[in-house]
Amino acid sequence: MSEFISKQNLLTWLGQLIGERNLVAPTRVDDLLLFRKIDRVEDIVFDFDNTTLSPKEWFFPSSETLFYVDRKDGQTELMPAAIEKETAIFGIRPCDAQGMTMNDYPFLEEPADDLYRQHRDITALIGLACITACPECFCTSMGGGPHDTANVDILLTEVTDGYIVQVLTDKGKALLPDNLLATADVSSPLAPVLSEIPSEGIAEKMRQAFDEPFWDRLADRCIHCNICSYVCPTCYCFDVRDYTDKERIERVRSWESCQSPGFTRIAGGHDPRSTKGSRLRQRFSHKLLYFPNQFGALGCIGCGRCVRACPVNIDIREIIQDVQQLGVKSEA
Amino acid sequence: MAVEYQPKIVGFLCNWCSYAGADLAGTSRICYPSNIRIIRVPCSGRVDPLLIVKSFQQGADGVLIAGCHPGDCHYSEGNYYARRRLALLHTFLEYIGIEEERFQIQWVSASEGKRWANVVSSFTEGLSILGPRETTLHKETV
Amino acid sequence: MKPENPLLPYLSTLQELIDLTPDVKLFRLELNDPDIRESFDYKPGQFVFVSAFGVGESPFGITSVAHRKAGVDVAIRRVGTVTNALHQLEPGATVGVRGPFGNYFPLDEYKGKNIFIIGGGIGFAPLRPIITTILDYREDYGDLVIINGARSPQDLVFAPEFDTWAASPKTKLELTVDAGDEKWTGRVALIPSVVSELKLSPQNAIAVTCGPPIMIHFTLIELRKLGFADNQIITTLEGKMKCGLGKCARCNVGDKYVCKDGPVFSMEQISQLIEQF
Amino acid sequence: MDFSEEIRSKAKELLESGTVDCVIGYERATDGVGARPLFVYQPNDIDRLIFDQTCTHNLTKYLLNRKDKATAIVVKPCDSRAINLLINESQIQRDKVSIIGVVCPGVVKAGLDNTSGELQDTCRMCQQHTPVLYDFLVGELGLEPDVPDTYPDVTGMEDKSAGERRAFWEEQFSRCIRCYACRQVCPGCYCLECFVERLDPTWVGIRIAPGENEVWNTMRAFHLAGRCIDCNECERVCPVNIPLSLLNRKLGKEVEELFKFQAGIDAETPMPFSTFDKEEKLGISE
Repeated sequence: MSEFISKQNLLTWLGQLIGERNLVAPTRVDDLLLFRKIDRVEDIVFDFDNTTLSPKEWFFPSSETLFYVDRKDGQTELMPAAIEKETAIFGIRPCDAQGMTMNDYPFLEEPADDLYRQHRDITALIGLACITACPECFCTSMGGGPHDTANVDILLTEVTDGYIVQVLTDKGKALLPDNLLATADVSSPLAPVLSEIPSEGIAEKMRQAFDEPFWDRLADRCIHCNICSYVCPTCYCFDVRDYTDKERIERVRSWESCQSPGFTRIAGGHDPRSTKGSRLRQRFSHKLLYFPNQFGALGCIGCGRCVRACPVNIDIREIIQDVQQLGVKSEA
Repeated sequence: MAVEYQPKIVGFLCNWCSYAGADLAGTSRICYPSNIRIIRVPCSGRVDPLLIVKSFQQGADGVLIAGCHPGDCHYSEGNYYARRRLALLHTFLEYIGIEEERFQIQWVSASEGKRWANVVSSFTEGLSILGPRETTLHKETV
Repeated sequence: MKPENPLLPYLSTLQELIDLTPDVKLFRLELNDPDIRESFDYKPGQFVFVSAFGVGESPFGITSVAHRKAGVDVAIRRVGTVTNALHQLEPGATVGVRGPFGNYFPLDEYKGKNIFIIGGGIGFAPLRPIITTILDYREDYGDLVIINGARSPQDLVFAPEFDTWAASPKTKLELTVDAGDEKWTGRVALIPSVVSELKLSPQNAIAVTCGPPIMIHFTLIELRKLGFADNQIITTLEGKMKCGLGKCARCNVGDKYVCKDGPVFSMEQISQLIEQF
Repeated sequence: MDFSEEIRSKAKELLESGTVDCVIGYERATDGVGARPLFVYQPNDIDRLIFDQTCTHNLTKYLLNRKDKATAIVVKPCDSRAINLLINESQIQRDKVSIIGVVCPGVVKAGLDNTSGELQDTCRMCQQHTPVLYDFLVGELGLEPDVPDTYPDVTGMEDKSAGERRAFWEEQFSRCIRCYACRQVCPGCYCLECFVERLDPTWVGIRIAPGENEVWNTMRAFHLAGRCIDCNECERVCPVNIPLSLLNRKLGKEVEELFKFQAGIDAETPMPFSTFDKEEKLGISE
């Protein structure tokens, strides 16, 4: 027996959520599918593979004010930015939820990033288990799975006429009224089977491959745009700069990418990562070598967005395979 | 009572002709609307389209570029280059929805104080009729 | 009270502004809040971010020592937008200070040892706290050799203190410039060649170096030639950084962050880094 | 259409004779359907080369990374115009490049295979099926397309009111995530320091927000006025599907009308903004 919510009750519940907090869910914007604040339940898309951009912008916005500086009568005052009201994200996939947990490692490591922590605290995750998968999905190779319950507050799995409900945390319990639930004798559908990527032992292989010309050859093709970093749920680099408008000053942080040319250029002009190959290697080393060294987990969750969005088919799955092979070749 | 709408105009004036023309209007005590904020540039050819796009982004209701009449450029050719660039920019701005009335290119010589006053007067009047820019963009400054 | 948000600076007042060279000024800063000021502790080698509000903030090595309880000093060279804006400030101006960040020179471990301080240009600034500390507790340390180099005589930082340093017991000050001028009677040589010429002895010694990457590179070569082991050579690294907390993910060299794991590294640690700095 | 064999034999000849040390072409992408750029340095990689109607990338951008090196490159007609542009603007040297031109009936939409025949929108408006310059031609010289209306998309936009256009573009620009892929992929974008990244003065703030996005998108397009060769790469790579070609093509259309100029048709005609005609009025009264 499983807890069950009918499609009708789900809509009722989501409607209630809109009234009491921000509800963020996948919705169509032209031909894109994006997590947006929802005003009407009808705008929510339930049947999808995954969104064009990851939900990370709801925790780590593409741009956000850190604080304001007010100057009045020669007095300067700092005013930290305030965070909006409570939020529930509906429709997050298990892989993306895992991505948010990955971001917790750097952002919540003490001293924690205050704004990120606030976003995290006020946001509940209502996950949707994957019934189908994209050709680019490989979450099962990165420690996750299409029905993974580990990183969400509630997980819904679609079955005939409704969803199996798994309430996983207190946050989730507080969100979902019991009267909308029923018990039903339904079993969870099988998770889609994904192709396996040989991620086992990749960190050590990345270390061995560090000085290989492989990276320069890969960088031949790379155009060094920031797409991969910006669609990625676990890329978290940022830039910080001030804005001035007459008396009002604010400090803003925005997404930034290790692929952009001036990313590591220091005052005076020295750039330790001036070659294209070294920049490309940085992205994959960070995910597959440095992140595991620092936090004990791979920094990629296999959502496949970068694979889909890369204009020149730089494919992390292929890179993992190739790097594993590079190791084999050099041992031979 | 609502305050009467006053369009904000940014003017880029070439140092040699139009700025002197505007100066003449002043010394001749010719009255014209004070809606324009004048920025003196060495030549109309110096006006990077970026300055104009940036002016609109920061909330200008209209942008006016004024330079020497063709043939009279202090640097011989600057305004010929400007003419090409700005004529194209004019069409382009209109295409992205900045009404054509909001952007003007005028040739005003150092002796044309009266003409300068007329240019600003009619530009301001046109913008007043057009009303504020309809935009959802936040006005953000750097 | 410490602000909860580590990205929020402490409001501070620029007490004094001293010209060190034509493009380097010493900023003497005091934190505005008396409680924070009291508890604000830092060690030689650590750095702070200084904000010019409206322009931005940049990291600078602290050049003062906490035990003298005279605020926070940073030496800032005018090279970019933030440093330009800071240079234009007048005493009394309000700036932001965030920090202190990073690790520090383990001076306790240097006690009883001979210390060689080798700094080039503005890179000399973060080494000054070591000198001040040694001179304030002179008996705790062995010989001190200071090599301060710059492009030209007027670019040598901390000139007003040279006499004090040179007059201290067991202390030698070596100044060198890449190119002299009509008044310069001192050394005209690159820092690595001064290191080699002085034949610094690795016996019971620590060499600390900071400066432009190319200077550090060749200084290390000379020190190794003189027999210094990698754990006797200490340097501080630079990296573009935005947070100081290992979060903005910019200043990494391999899996180490200059801001968090550094900026002080021994040559032994550096040689284990996977990436070139 | 499949010219893979012809491309391979030409690449083999050029590499083995030492004429070039790299051939930039296409290989099959990891989805098994599309294409991706390939750099061939060794003869044993030649068999990876393909050319069919999935080969959408404009490879000429890569020539900017190989200015001093003898390089062979596979180009479609639109791509070939970029080579003229880069020679005209003194960015590359003609004698360093061996151009393998391909007669192109158009490329298929993303995700479709070579046999689908469903062309990208931009290819349906294309005027040119034969490269404008080449050293070697693959495919038969044949009839050029007869497209009666070159700019149906642009005139469609022009017919809207200013208010409608404003609303449309603001909505489009608001989606921009400022990944700069449009710039990175464009052969005409080669400034050492892009205005968007300048700090002093800061023209565009780092905030990824509508105002900044509008300055970026407007100026990106305008910097390509009279220079865009209409390969549609910017629009293809945009991860949030902003119709960037609709901006570039408007400028292309106006430049044609005002200055009788088309970018990259040859490498000699002065660029429209580097010259002028004293007598032209361009709609500005005197």
